[in-house]
Amino acid sequence: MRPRPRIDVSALETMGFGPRSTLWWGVVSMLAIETTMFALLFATYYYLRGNESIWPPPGGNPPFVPATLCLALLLLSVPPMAIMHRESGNERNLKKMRFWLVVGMAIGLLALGARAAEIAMLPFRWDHHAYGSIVWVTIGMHAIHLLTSGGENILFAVLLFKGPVEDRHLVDLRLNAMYWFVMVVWDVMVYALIYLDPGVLRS
Amino acid sequence: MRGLHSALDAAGPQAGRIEDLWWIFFSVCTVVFLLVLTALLAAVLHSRREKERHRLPGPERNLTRAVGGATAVTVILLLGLLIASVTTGRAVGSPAPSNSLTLEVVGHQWWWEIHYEDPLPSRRFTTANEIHIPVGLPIRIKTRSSDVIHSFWVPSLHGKRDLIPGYPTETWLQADRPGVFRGQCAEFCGAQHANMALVVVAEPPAEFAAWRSAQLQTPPPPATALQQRGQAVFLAMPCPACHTIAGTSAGGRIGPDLTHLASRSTLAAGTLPNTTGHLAGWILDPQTQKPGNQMPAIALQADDLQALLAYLESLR
Amino acid sequence: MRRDRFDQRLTIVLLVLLALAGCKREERRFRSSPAADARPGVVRVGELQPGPPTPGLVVANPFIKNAPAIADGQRLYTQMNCAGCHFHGGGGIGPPLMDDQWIYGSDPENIFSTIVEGRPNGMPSYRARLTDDQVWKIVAYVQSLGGLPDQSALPGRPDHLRAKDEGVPHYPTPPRSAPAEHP
Amino acid sequence: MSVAERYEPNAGAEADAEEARRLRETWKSRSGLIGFLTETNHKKIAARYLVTAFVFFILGGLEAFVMRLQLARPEAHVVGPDLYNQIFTVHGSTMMFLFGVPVMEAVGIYLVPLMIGTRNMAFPRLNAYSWYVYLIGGLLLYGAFFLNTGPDAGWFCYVPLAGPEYGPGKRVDVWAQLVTFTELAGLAAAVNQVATILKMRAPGMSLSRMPLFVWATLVASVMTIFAMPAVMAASSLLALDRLVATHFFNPAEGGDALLWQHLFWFFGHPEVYIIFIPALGMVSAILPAFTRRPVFGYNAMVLSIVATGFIGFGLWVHHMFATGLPQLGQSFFTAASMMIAIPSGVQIFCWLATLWSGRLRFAPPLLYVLGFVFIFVLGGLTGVMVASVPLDFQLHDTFFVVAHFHYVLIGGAVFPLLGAIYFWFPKMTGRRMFDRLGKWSFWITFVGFNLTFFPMHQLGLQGMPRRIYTYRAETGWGDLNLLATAGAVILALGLLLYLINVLSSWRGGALAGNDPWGAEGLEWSTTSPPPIYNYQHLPTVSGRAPLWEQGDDQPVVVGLRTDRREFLATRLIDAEPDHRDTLPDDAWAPLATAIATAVTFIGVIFTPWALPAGMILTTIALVGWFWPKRDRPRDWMEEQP
Repeated sequence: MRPRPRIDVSALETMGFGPRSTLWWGVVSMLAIETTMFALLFATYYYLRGNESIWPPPGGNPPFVPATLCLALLLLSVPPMAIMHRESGNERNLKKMRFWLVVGMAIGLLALGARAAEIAMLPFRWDHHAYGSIVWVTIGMHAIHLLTSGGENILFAVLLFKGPVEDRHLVDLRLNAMYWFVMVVWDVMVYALIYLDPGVLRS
Repeated sequence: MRGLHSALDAAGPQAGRIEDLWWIFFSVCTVVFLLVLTALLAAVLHSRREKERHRLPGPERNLTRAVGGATAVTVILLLGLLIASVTTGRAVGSPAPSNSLTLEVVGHQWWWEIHYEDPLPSRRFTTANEIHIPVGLPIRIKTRSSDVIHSFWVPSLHGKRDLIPGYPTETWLQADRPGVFRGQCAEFCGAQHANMALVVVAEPPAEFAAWRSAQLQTPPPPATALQQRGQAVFLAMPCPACHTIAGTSAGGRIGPDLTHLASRSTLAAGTLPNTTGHLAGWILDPQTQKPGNQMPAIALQADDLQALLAYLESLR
Repeated sequence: MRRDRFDQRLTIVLLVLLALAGCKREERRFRSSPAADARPGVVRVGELQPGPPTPGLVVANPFIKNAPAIADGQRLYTQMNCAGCHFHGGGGIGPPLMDDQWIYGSDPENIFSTIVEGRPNGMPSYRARLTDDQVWKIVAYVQSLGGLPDQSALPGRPDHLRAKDEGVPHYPTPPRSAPAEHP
Repeated sequence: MSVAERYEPNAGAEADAEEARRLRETWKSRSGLIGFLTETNHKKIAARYLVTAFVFFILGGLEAFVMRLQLARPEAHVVGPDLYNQIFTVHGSTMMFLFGVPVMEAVGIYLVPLMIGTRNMAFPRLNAYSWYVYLIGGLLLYGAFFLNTGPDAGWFCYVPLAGPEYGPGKRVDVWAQLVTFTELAGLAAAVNQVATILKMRAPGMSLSRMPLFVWATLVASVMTIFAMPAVMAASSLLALDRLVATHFFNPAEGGDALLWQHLFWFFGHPEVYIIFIPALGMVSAILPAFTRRPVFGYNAMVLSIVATGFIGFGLWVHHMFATGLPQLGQSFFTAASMMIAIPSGVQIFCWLATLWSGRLRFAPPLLYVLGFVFIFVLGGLTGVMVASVPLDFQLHDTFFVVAHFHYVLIGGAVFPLLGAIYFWFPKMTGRRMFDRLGKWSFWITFVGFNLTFFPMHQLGLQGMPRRIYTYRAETGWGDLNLLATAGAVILALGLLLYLINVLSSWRGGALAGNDPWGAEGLEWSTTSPPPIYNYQHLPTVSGRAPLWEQGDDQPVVVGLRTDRREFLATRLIDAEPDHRDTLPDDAWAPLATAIATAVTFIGVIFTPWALPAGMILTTIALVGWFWPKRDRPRDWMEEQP
């Protein structure tokens, strides 16, 4: 009988960046889940807000300064991470990647500190009123993500310096950068929600 | 479909509108169901039996037309049902007429507190688990809950309305014929959700007026010596902490108002018929009749119990 | 071989213990428990006494660590307006119930008789208003305020509760909840 | 890059045998207990998922049976209110969280890689993790239930009844964490499916050639990703309210009791579609083999599946009509709820057209499909009724609704599922089930089901509310309830026969061969049961019915390395070969991470400190999970100047 024709894929490369890789789709789905989570928290915030004439309730507003500082630092950390991302793509210049990753990582840790200060300075507790509850949960959830992706940055820095660095790790590295960018976007939203709330701005 | 509390045994305009809508939906859906079954049967019979191999059909215009047509019909039917539903919805959701009698229903675990409202404070009164309404008069019902979510539902008069803490709402209903209509809590509210019923007695205006004035009376002081002793027992026992009897020092607001206990047909929110025997059993051991309810068991001597029963049964 | 059987037995025993633990906390006791009907007679409220010390009567609270009973106690605490004087354990007109200072003793039977008999300077007697069963439930709740029973049996907060620590402004709340305490 | 297609002389039998041996070496899991605990092959994981789900199905069924016994007569004393409330809560939670969703995931996890012609799921370790987490969630619920700590506030756990004041003890906390566990597992599985379906299809299997079951799984997974966060948020907020005294649902401090219902039903309604969209996919996968033709109207089917997925998010408020929301909003949700009948209708019509123009073979799987059409259409019509606001005022929270959703979920999901198990049983075990027994069990199940649940429609109209542990004789509900209980006995008998059939044919069934039904799907081209690596040479596809359309000249894929777990990643739309990538080996990490997760979520019931502790544990486990393994030849760190 005539032999089955064969498609030989042995010549294909062993790595695909971005939407080409399965991992990218996994991470994007995870980010979609977390974004939905934040969206639901925001919906909850406005639902509770709709029930109240006084909002936020008397007794102090969330601390403006550390929150703004945190956001600023996060925004500042975007360019280094972006450069790192580009380098990991085409150039693959390990030295530059190390440098920019460390820079971004350092700024991120500062942002983490600012976030910690913000939480410490909240003038109300989660069990004072529903407003306190939702603010604590929203900020807390973002703090957890900041912690996680910051931690991943450290791990990848170690990896870049210690090696071995393989194709697959570059995919992971780029995806972690993407996680970082989205995490910054979340903070923009959280900031807008809690600190640009008309009630907060008025007082 | 007859029944103590059947949604298809409407006794008033609200339930009536819903029942009409039901029959519209019911007939349409039945026809659709039969059509689909016929199609299924036809398809099974039509399909050929012979053991052929599979085939890969080309374009199938007739089938496409059939499916498209069926879909179009579905859309039209749904549109019709939607219109019918929304129309009924508006009618049922209309605000209560101005001439209506207002009463407030408060849900408790697991009984109903009912306040008859009136501009004149002297004409307001409170009862429990039994609502009397005049036939032909719209009744405005304000609902609220004192603990968890309950749902006020008297199928023969109207659909249900949830009693949600922090969400006082109101609805209205009306009975067009006299009768006794049973209702029951329709939202799961804890251990005794099953035994949280109420009775609505629709009676001619004259009878209602009589009942109402009776409810407004403070009961006469106990006549016989036995009843007097019963009252003493009632006041000495923990009863007054939770129950009110007008004209006495008993002013508890935690349990049902007992001022006219004997005039009601049931005990413990429709759990038991209101007879001497059941009343005695209820007082001595409420947790067997209705496990988990908030009425504590009261230990009484036999003669004290007899006196107490005599007193309570005098509260008409 | 024997070891396996030993393990089996051990597992069974552990499971039973677990089950008991679970039951004790979760059991819904609808009938009044016999122990709860034992009203302590003479209850010592102080240490001072002539002669050699004699052991006081000790009655264990049948409802300690029983979550539903504590919840009932909490409800009765509100219904009997204990909060009117003691607030939510913080004290105010009446002495606080959260701390470890007990004028008339902190043992269950002391609290029990305090509720039943009443005390001078304002604590009324609830003898005629509550059954013993109910009093024991309140005792269980009051003890829980002092953190006496297993915390895992406690509700996080009642729905009408104001904030845990005080001095912060609140929304206007329904009348049934008491004003906040100011330390 | 473009791929050279070339004809070459057949490599020869012994070369093929050698290749197969090497593949087995690379893909086989370790032996013994270690092998069991480090397993990551999708077929093994799916088998565990299936068994676990059906065990929970049996438990949930037993609970249902106790409830039927209790309700058979008025004022019966089989169980008391406290136990009854636990039982119906655990029954609901089991069927929704521990059976309905997981069992559909299980079938998907088993079939999707076979149907799209690849070797394993995209994230094998995540796959194992989700099973562990799901199992732990189930054990938590039943462990608690047997310790008299079973949740007792209903599977919907409405606050304030489920709140800290009216839900004392740990019962509701257990429920909240059960939800967290199962949703975590569900989300993990969904992410896995999305990546697998989008990137690992056989060359030539463009989106327009994807089997309908794969489409259904994809849509259900995407729905999961956007629906399940809602219930995770809800259950977390509830746990916070109960454990650290937040005020989300406490009206006195600005909280809101209705917020819970919005969050819960925003998940709760899509949940139903997440359960039965895969079931509809199963129907579409079963039909061709027994009508000997592809399903009519592929495009229409795909469109309606996708449409259902979208509309499914627009209906949640129809669970809340009785709360007295504004008129206009209600009308909108009525419209949406009725609109969703259209895509379902289209699919029904397409199946009818398929039957009409097919050549039927009355094997049990087809019987289950026909039974499904009967029951599901009836359930759908009662669904249109409860979607109407005024009717819902009467029907909501009555036995009418109980009847409705059992018709939809058992008719719409369980019947296709039983048919699907029957259909793919030969592929999974290599043996066929016994057809005579299969037909008996189908008819008994079908009769028993309708006998059990049809009377409930009338009970609801006669005013019998849901979730009552007893009722008075004078209500006149006794006889119909007795009838329903009798039906339940028959239903149980039918399902028992099915179980017997599975177990006996597992050992003694006739050998099946690759394609016992003469079906068209790719999965039937490999051996039954499939080798651990699924296909020695990854297949390629040139149509929607590969085995019917493709001849011997259909190319296969060669050139994947056999010394490590390499797979072929293809392009999103047209599934052209894109690059080779490598799957991780079996590992302890999933188990370790699952245990860390369990410590966290069960611990927080008793102390908030479990949260940081658990987070640290989880971090450690995750580091182990992603620890770089030096098995790649190319480490270009050295290549740097």
